Amino acid sequence: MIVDINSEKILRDDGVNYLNCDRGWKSWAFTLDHKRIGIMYLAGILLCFLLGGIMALLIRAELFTPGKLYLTEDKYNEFFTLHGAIMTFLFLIPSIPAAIGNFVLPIMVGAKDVAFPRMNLASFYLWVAGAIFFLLALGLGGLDTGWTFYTPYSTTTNSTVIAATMGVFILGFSSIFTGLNFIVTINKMRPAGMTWFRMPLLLWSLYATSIIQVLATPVLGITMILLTAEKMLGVGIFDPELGGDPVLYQHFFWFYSHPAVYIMILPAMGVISELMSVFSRKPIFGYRFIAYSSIAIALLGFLVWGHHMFLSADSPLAAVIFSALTFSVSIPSGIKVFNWLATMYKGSIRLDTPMCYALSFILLFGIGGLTGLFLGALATDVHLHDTYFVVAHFHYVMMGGTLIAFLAALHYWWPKMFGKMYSEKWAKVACLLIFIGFNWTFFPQFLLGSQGMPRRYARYEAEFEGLHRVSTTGAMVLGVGLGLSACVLGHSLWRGKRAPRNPWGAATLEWQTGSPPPHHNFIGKPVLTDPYDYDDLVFDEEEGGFVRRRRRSGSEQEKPIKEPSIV
Amino acid sequence: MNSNQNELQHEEYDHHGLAHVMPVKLLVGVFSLLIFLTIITVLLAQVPLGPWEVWVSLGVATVKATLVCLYFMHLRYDRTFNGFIFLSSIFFVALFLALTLMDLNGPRVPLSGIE
Amino acid sequence: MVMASTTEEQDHHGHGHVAHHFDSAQQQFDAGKLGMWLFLITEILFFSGLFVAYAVYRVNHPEVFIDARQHLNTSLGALNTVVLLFSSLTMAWAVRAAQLGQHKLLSNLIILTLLCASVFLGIKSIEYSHKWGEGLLWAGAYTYGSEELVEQDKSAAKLAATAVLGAPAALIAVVSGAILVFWRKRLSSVVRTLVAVALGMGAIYFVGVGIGIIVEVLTHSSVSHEPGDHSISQVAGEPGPGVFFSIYFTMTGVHALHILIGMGVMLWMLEKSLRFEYGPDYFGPVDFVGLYWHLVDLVWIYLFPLLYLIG
Amino acid sequence: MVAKAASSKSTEFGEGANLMTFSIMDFVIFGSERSMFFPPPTSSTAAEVDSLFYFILWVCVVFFIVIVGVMGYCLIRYRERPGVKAEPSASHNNILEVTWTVIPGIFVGVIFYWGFVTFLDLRQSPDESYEIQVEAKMWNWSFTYPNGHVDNVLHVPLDKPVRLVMTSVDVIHSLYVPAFRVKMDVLPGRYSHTWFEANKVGSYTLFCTEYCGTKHSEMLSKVVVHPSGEFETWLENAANFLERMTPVEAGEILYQRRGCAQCHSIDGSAKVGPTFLDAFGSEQSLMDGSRITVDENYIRESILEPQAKVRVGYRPVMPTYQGQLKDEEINALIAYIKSLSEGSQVNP
Repeated sequence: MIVDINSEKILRDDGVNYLNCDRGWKSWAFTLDHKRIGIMYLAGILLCFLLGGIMALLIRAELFTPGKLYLTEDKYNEFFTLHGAIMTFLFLIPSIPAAIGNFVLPIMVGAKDVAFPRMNLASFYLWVAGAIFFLLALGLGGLDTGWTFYTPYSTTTNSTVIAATMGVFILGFSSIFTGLNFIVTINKMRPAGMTWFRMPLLLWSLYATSIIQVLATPVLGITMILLTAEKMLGVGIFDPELGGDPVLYQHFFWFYSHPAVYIMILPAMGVISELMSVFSRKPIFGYRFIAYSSIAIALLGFLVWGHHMFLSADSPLAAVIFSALTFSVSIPSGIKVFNWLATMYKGSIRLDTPMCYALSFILLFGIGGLTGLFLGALATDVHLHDTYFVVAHFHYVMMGGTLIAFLAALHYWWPKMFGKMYSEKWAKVACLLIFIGFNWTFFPQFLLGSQGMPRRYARYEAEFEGLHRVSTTGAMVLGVGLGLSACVLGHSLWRGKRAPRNPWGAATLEWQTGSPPPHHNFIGKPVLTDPYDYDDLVFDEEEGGFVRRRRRSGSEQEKPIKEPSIV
Repeated sequence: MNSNQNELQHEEYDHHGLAHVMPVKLLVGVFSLLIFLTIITVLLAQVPLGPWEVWVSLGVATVKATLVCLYFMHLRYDRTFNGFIFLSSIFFVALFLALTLMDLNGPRVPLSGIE
Repeated sequence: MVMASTTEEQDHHGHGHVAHHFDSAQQQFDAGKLGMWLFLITEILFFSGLFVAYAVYRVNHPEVFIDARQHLNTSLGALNTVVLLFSSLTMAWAVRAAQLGQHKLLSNLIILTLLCASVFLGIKSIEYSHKWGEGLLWAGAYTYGSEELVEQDKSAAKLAATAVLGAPAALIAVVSGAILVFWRKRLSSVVRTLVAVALGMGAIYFVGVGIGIIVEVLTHSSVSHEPGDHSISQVAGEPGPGVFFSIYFTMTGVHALHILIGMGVMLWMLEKSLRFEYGPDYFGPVDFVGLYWHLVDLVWIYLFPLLYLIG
Repeated sequence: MVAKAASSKSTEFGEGANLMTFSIMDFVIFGSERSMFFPPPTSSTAAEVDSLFYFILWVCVVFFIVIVGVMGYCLIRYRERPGVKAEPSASHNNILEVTWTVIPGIFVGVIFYWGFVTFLDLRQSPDESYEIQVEAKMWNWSFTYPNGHVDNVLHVPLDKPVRLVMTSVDVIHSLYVPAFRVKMDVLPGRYSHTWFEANKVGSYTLFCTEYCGTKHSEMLSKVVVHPSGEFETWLENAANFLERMTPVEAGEILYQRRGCAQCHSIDGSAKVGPTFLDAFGSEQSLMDGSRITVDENYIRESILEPQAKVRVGYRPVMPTYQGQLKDEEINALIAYIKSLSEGSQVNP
């Protein structure tokens, strides 16, 4: 190995990176740089998260009392509809893949960019267009169909369904473009040395996610087209009045929307796999099993959509088959959890903020996954279907899972994205608040559900008041926690101290380049190493972060070298 | 399936530059075969085959589709992975179709039959 | 637009046609090809929704399909199949021409493909306008068999529909014709050819319409129904022929839309090929557009028997 | 531990507190009559559903404790300490992988099988079931009994299997009786079925659980379980109320039973539809600008073809009652509405 002095100089002296390499709004609006697109995505989805979150708080506030507090029933229905639609289509689905993944994936495979940079930018602008349609739906009298747009209600209600369905259609393309880009990038742009089984597990999970995005999303597209045609022309395919079948719509919708749940959770699992290993200073346990389980979840995820219709159609046979398939998905998820725990064994566990989030992910996702068993089992589902039990379950999976993992990823790659360190102390406080507030909000909802409180109710029976109040109070705590973490991260942008290249001592490629990285990601070529081998990474005071030690045979004392170096 | 390895295997075979070149004879041959099959299906449609009709005409269609894929779309000479993802998409369509049908031929009643 | 993005950007400091983030032309070509195939499977799943809808209604109400099918004109369908297959041949040949750098041949083959597409749409328009006249429309607008439809306003309606559907083609033909007549001198040879091709497409669309009308007249007997037969009229709330025509129109409509998109992309490609941009070391776009075009053909290969033959 | 967090915090809320503290106790003694999870089981199938629920619950609790335990142990035992590096250990172990694939596999297998067997009981109604027709519309239920009596409350006999044949006239609804652990979607254009056998006299809430628009959360009704013997007599009286009562009384009952009350107030407050108070004889302007006086004919027409003459300021959302109300029933309603207007004397 030769240390490449020049590249080192460049990186030490001029602080040129993708953020400051060129200026002006044009350099962002027309950028083809995956990092900048990722950052724009990040800003966008955070705004949408804020919007959806505010709606959530308004909903919880209304539910503080059984009767009317301040929202009419129609307004309440619009709020929970848009809360669901915005959180699902504008936040959760693009959250980790499009924002974090876009930034990290090409650097992780040591590429200069994704395979199709223009398509990547197009994906972002399609996302913006979709968001605008949603805002239109919100502005033009509001949407009150529930995020599932079930027919025939959605075809009869005189609210702005068409704007929303068009928005969903466009967002579908945005999602497809991202997935397509990732598959091609991972397939064709890895450096020769990086075989499939030397990829970081995040890449495996993003690959699995992309498969779902490419295979399932088009069906959502045609569904939305048919729904629009239904509303505008009366193409009676879903409308019983014209001899159509509303349950067929549910099949179409869930053929996408159930796999979509895995679009949301798989990348989260990928992130956790990375963090558990890095912060335990241990190679990830059962690499192949975690990798395969990602693919297994992606494929099995296509077979279970029917469990949203256990009570819709009259065919018990179908229900039984779908129930069996549903349980089959729980196994690979379990495998992942156990492997993560095994990774901690005999490690040297450092509780930095990302790790705190990762651990709360395991707990919350654990609860979310386990409560799925109640809903997968036919007999109990009959009682729990469409009650608050379901609400609690999917919030534990989607929010306790995806959102928490998203926050973990954000705190983990934040120094890489912006070159700034945030305040560990306050970030941890926020993490704790979020964890407490989350359980405080959603655990009571399991009880509400099993006691028979139906979902999507603007008014409710007095008997449920106690638990609803507990839940609402928790929601406020949760809100405060999220607000705090936003402040912590925001504050770091101008007050935070300069981030080293490798603050966590991680071994994946993105930590070999500067924080923030240069325009073309690497100066010179990155050194391919085992993504989970931490032996040679030592903390370097002068650098303020970890650096790779040169491997030496024999007792000759070891001298740390700075990456990147050319092999 | 590291792409770099596959390239080498694909280099032999009458590759011209980046990909395989189809001889004109083959193209025209495939085309005339397709036309022939089209005529066959139209004729078969006149013959009453009862329940088999669907399967016969879909069968012929599948043969045509295969020809188009293998030759017009170069799948026969293309990277196996491309063919694989194409087939997998067919598999998922079949899945979609099968499970939906299984659930949806339950009993129906016209609205008029309610009172 | 998807096409545009699957063909890699010419990077300023990149060399020739290889974008800066690719190591080699081969890597770039393979990436593009894989991307295109992935896009094709999204197309397949997009159409799959319609096929599933078809299957569900066919299984649950075979009788409806058997009656309704009588109203589709098999000969027109078969004719269109042949046209489309031929356009696939020219497209596949075009790819070869690009690979071998036969620039003239390439441009001519693309033009031929475009003309076929135009004919296809012309013939389709006759099918549509016939259905329109008979009131054989999707469930919401299905009026077939109701007495107030008299023969002459039927034919009037058909004429009107034909005119409406043909208007865009006519407009294109007239405009491009005018441009050729008045600004001929000012146009570069490439643009001139493009405009000429547009004129040709506009014109040949009506050849398609003509053929369609002739076939329609000749085979009218094969459409076995006398006006006002109620065997297949719509009853509210019951799956009637309306649903069949809903499926017919969505399926063929979405397919026709793909043809239009394909034509647009091919014009863009023609412009490049007229500038001799494609050759042995760079023919990705031609190959990818070809794949797309063949997929549109594949869909039709299944639509034809499902809609026109079975029943 | 989460539940505790919630409960300790919940003390400032009266009901919340009791409920949650009870709950913590019950958490230890699952399945007691007063469970933190369920309303008391009051149907023949409910107990079975509950025991499956508790079985799954125990499985979850055990697995969760294992996860938390292992995590906690590692966090304490292997936390980062200066000078202590991660000890090298195997990075994979197939026996272990197989174990934690197979063991959960067995558990979910059992859960699936149990759920599936019980589900078949929930779906298969006994042949000798007493059949009641259910019709759902935005936003009320109507139950039609074998003798033609229509009611908006579901009355059922004790210890007798009751089969519901359900359909909807507009959008998808779903019938849910928590006390019976019974739920089934109610679809337009087709019939769906469910059944139950109530084994405890009383009155239980019935919900709509498929989102169906504005008043979805008010689309509630009751299930009244009559002691055996009393049901028939109730049905007898309920059916011939028209004969037994004055038109006004009968009209009031119809107003309650047939869902008028959902949208038309009798206290002058405007709901989805106009109020009945002082409606009769009043001058009203319609959507088309014309004005009419509310008289017998207008009321009758509005019941049979609601869309024909819609008053200004109201959406044309009322479903028709054509063929659902007998003439004498309509007359009774008219008489009732009359009685709600000052100075309008009721003619027999």
